[in-house]
Amino acid sequence: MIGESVPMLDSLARVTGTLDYMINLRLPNMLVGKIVRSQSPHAKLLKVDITNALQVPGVIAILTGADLGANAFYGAGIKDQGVVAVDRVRYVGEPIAAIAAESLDAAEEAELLIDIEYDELPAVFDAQAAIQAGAPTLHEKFPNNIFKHAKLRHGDLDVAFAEADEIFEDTFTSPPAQQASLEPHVSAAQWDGERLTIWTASQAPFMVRKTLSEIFGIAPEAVRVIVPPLGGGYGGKGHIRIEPLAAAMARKTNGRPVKFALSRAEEFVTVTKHAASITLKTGVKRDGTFTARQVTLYWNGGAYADASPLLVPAGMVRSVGPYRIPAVHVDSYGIYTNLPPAGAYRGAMSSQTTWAYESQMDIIARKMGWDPLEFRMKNLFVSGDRFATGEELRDVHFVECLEASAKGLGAPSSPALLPEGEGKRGRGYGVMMKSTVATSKSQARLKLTDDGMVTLFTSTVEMGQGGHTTMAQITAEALGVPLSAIKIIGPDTAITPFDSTTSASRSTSMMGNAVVAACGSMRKKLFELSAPLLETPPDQLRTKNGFVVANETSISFGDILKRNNLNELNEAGEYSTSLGLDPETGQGVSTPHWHQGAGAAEVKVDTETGRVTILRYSAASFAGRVVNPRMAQLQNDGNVIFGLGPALMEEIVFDGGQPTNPNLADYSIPSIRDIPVELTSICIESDEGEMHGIGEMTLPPVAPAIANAIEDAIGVRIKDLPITAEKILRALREKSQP
Amino acid sequence: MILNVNGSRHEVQEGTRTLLEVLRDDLGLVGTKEGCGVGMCGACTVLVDGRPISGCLILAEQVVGKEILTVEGLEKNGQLHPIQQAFIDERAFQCAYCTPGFILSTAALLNENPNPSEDEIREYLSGNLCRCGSYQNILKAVLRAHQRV
Amino acid sequence: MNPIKFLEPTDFSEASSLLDQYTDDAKIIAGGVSITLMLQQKLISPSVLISLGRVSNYDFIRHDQDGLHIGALTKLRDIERSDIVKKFCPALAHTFSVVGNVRVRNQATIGGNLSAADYAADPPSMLAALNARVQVQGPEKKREISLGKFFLGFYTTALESNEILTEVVIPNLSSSARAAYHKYTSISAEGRPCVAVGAVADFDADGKCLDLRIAVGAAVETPQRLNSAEAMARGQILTDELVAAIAEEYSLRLDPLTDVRGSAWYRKEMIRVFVKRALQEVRNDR
Amino acid sequence: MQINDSFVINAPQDKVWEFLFDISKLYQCVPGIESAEAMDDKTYRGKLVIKVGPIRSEFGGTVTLTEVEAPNRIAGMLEGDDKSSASSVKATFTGTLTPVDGGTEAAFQVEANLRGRLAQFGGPVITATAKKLTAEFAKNLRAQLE
Repeated sequence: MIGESVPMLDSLARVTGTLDYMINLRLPNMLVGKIVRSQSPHAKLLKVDITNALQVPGVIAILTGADLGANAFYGAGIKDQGVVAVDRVRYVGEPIAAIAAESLDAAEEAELLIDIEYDELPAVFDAQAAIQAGAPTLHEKFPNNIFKHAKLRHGDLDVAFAEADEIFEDTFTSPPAQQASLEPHVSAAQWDGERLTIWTASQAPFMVRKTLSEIFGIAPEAVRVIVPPLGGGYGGKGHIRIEPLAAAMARKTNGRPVKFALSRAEEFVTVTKHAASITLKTGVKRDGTFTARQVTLYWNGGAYADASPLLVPAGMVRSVGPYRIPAVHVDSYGIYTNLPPAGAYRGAMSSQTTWAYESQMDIIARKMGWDPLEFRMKNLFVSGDRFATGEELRDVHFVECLEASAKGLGAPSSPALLPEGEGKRGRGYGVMMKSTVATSKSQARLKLTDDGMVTLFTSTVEMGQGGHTTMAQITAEALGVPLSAIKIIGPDTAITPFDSTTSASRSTSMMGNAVVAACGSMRKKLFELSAPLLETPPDQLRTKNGFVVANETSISFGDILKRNNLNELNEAGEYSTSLGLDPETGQGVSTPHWHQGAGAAEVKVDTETGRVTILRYSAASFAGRVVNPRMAQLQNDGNVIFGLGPALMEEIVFDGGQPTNPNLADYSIPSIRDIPVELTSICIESDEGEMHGIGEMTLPPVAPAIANAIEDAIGVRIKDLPITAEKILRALREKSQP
Repeated sequence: MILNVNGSRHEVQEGTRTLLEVLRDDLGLVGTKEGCGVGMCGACTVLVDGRPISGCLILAEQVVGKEILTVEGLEKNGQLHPIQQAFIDERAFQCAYCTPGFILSTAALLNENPNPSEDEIREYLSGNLCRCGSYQNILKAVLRAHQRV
Repeated sequence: MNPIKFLEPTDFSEASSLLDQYTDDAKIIAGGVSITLMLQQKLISPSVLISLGRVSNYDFIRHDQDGLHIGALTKLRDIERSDIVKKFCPALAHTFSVVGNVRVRNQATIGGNLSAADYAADPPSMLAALNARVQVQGPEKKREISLGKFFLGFYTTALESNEILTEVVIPNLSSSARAAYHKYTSISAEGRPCVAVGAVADFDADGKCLDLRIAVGAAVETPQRLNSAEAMARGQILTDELVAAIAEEYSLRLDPLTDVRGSAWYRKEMIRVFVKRALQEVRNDR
Repeated sequence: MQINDSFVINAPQDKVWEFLFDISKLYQCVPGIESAEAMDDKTYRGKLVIKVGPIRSEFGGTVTLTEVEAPNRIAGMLEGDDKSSASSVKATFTGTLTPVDGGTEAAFQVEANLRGRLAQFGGPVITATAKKLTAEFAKNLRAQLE
């Protein structure tokens, strides 16, 4: 079963349009929710008067800051974000009130009648401007706007730099971007006395449960979180978004459910990719080895810390790169500004950091006269090396990934492949090294019934990655049942067991191992129950195709239960890791395993316009053991295509804190005509055969591989994403007129 | 107001609403999705008299008297349409939010041009966006479907 | 909120009278693309929509001694695919084939497209270069406006508040004339144009340029032609030097705008490149 | 967003200044103005209708002068909103009058923030509209003063 390209389990529903996305949810007596948002980037709220709005026929209730208790604040680590704004707004688009109405029309009419008075405060939008003396303070607890400073201290930097023959210092930037899942954020909530049910398009149902239980002061078990299949997540649904607001609104509707579905424009002010400025100072010896690297990262976290207290330290680890460097110091700053909150964006933080370190690799290689590919090969980590956190690296395959992607490009393009017009061709490479969640837990529960059917209860969210199909395949193999006997239930926190989150490509590994453990227990139980029936000791039994098999005889799982007068068997499995780094030195163990990926690009640049065409792209990720080859290929391809967005086109443009392109006409995401003329991707497997997630690995190398290929083609270096035609042309002009 | 959808007549409430709203809210045909609301993403693609149209950009009042086909109308006698089968066979989706739109666009394409080249497919489908990036397999699915249709 | 009245007149003069009657409260809806967008975004709140959906006989494409006639209600997709248009001027068919996506082209009409006067559109610059004119219907009379005088600014045309565009007329091209349309998208291939260039040139038997018309759009508020630059070509062989000089003139003289698709600086550069490429195409196509 | 513009009127600086501070006269010149009244010598309230193609917005709001240096310079701020499109504008501005050959040059710099639904029109449309209104204002002013 593992290693087979079975179609997604619910393929039929997916091609007939019958999959039950959140957006389709209808409940009896359901009300429509509408969020009233701040037009000011930073202001005291002098007045939020809902008197007239409440008179609109069809309006049932309106939620404002006045309804909130002292616990109505949330955030991962720093609880700074109100369910709606209380007294003060800090970004354009921040929820100030919410309306529950019989119809959207009524809600929209009421929205216009809410009287909001602002007392404007000075605002700051750039992270580095926000930490200057005299910049407006967003949260009194953090007067300099730095809410998180993650540090890594490894080796003596001064000594190591002194040993270098050349020192390179470059700054690379990434703008805010949007995850832009085609399905927006949708949440519905309903109260029954002190019990809350919330249906939500979230990647982290148990995080939602915990947060809501804290906000409303009820037991976690009093909160039921149900997550249907998602129309894409990409990190945008990885943390708490509109669930608290939906729940607080529903508390005012006398038990009627309220559903909030965001518009596309609202998506752009709900979560963004961290804008980042990353400075790398790297010491290199003439022999092509590194002596030292100092990394300074400024993450624009937006107005609320959101997931950043977790992501800023992750970004620290993910900023060093997959190369042997004796001394490494990193300072990673999470900074408040008056922009919408930032969160994970597929390949969280690595999309920004890989852009920086892989761009600098080529700058160094070119300056010092090495071939960029050989320079990488020479320095890439191999198993047994130690990372800057001090942890030993195992199952390391960067070299294979890079080799495979370089090889995948093949011989240089034949002229027949080249579109007409002026252009120069070049090739470039990128490698990325990413940690996953250090401390997390997955639990799985299996139920076997006497008809031989197996139900897997899992809180892994199916968001298009094929998570449920993967778990079914793992179950089929680990338990020895046909795929057709397996049903997947979840996530529903009332019936499916705990899982930390479906993100950071952790599920195949973490939940996969929990499923394997549950299957192990189930098999053990089946062997015990069937040993007397088969007259064979348990340790000589095996399972196959829904049967327990002895040498000569066999018995079906269903019959084992029946013969033992059992209706069902329930077994659970768990897998967890508890790792971490010292907060002062960044030393310790940062991840249960490393995400490894590489990419190679061949581009053509039109030197008159600066327009880049990706002729070929070849990507490789380390998968350990591939569960479903074609789904893995889809994830790898999808990452490359997704990665073309931040590389070439995606940027939310703000003017005075107001996004000016919050729509898919002015904010472009890659279309079928933007993808490489030839795109190949492969998964590298290893003998150790550990299953790894591959949801992000081939994304972060895309932007630097393209930038490196551009320099190869036309000799200009772009350091600011996205790499637009205009920036390339400008750089060409600057180069020709020094 | 009467709309002809998937071969049957439906009486719907008068009023200025988009076809997408009426299909989803009144007729419960939720296979058609809203993605962008500005005609860019194609998640709301429906066929009006055989031609692909953005359901979010057209008013229901404008399509009175026309034949509307949504993804729900593709199956015949419980059998998947060959394009739907080709999308499964080629694994041409991930989150699948865009899939009904792609399938309907493909149906219109193959109707207009039963033997499209890869470039023609790219051109025709370029107004349907897939954020998961399943485009390569979608191309394969269309090529496979045209052999079957 | 009061429901919007949806009126469906059966001819243009009735539609125009209704428009006259309701003035600012009414909007004309042809294909409906831009009006639905504005309604959805709540930028307009008319009390009446005057649909042209029941106006018949205005989705025609016909060629006669005056030139090519395209009824205002003709879908862009039908123009793109029309053999008459392809034969009349392949570049014109091409222009319509690159508008938005196939769904928009199936819905949008030429009349609606031009009346919306969106600066980031494709047809206006090609049609302006082709010296097209539009016929419009008022409550009492019809009149004709040359496309060069039709676009007044962002989303603003020379149509009176009670007038409706009914037909586009494109004068005949001599058999030696060549046309080209260049759309440049700077971000995604799917985007709207950063720069749009329509070019038409006629040549004598020796290859000398008899007449040149170039309209630049999308980078500027309304499609722009430059007499000074066009005159440079008259009686001349379009050498690379002359092509470059004309392109330079357009780049120098036009005052482009800045938006997400490019800065004014970049657009000046792209105007030079795409005027050049369009000119090379018409020259080489000869 | 920055909007800067200037124009020249063939009239002496004092006369221009006086005219601009007489709200009943000024009222005649501002294109699209529907009402205007002085609350005190520093604060004015008014309503302005702006049309861009099919879109009609009606902004009501106040202008507050923070600096008045007759007859050379004013500075102030402006706040207004258009209820029907849930949009608002906030701006600070300075205006100067400078004697030039043959008259007076009026120049202004505005730093404006447009918020809400109308903001999606973006810079080019808004600056072009501002320029058009300015040109019309200048034309009207000239008709009155020259």
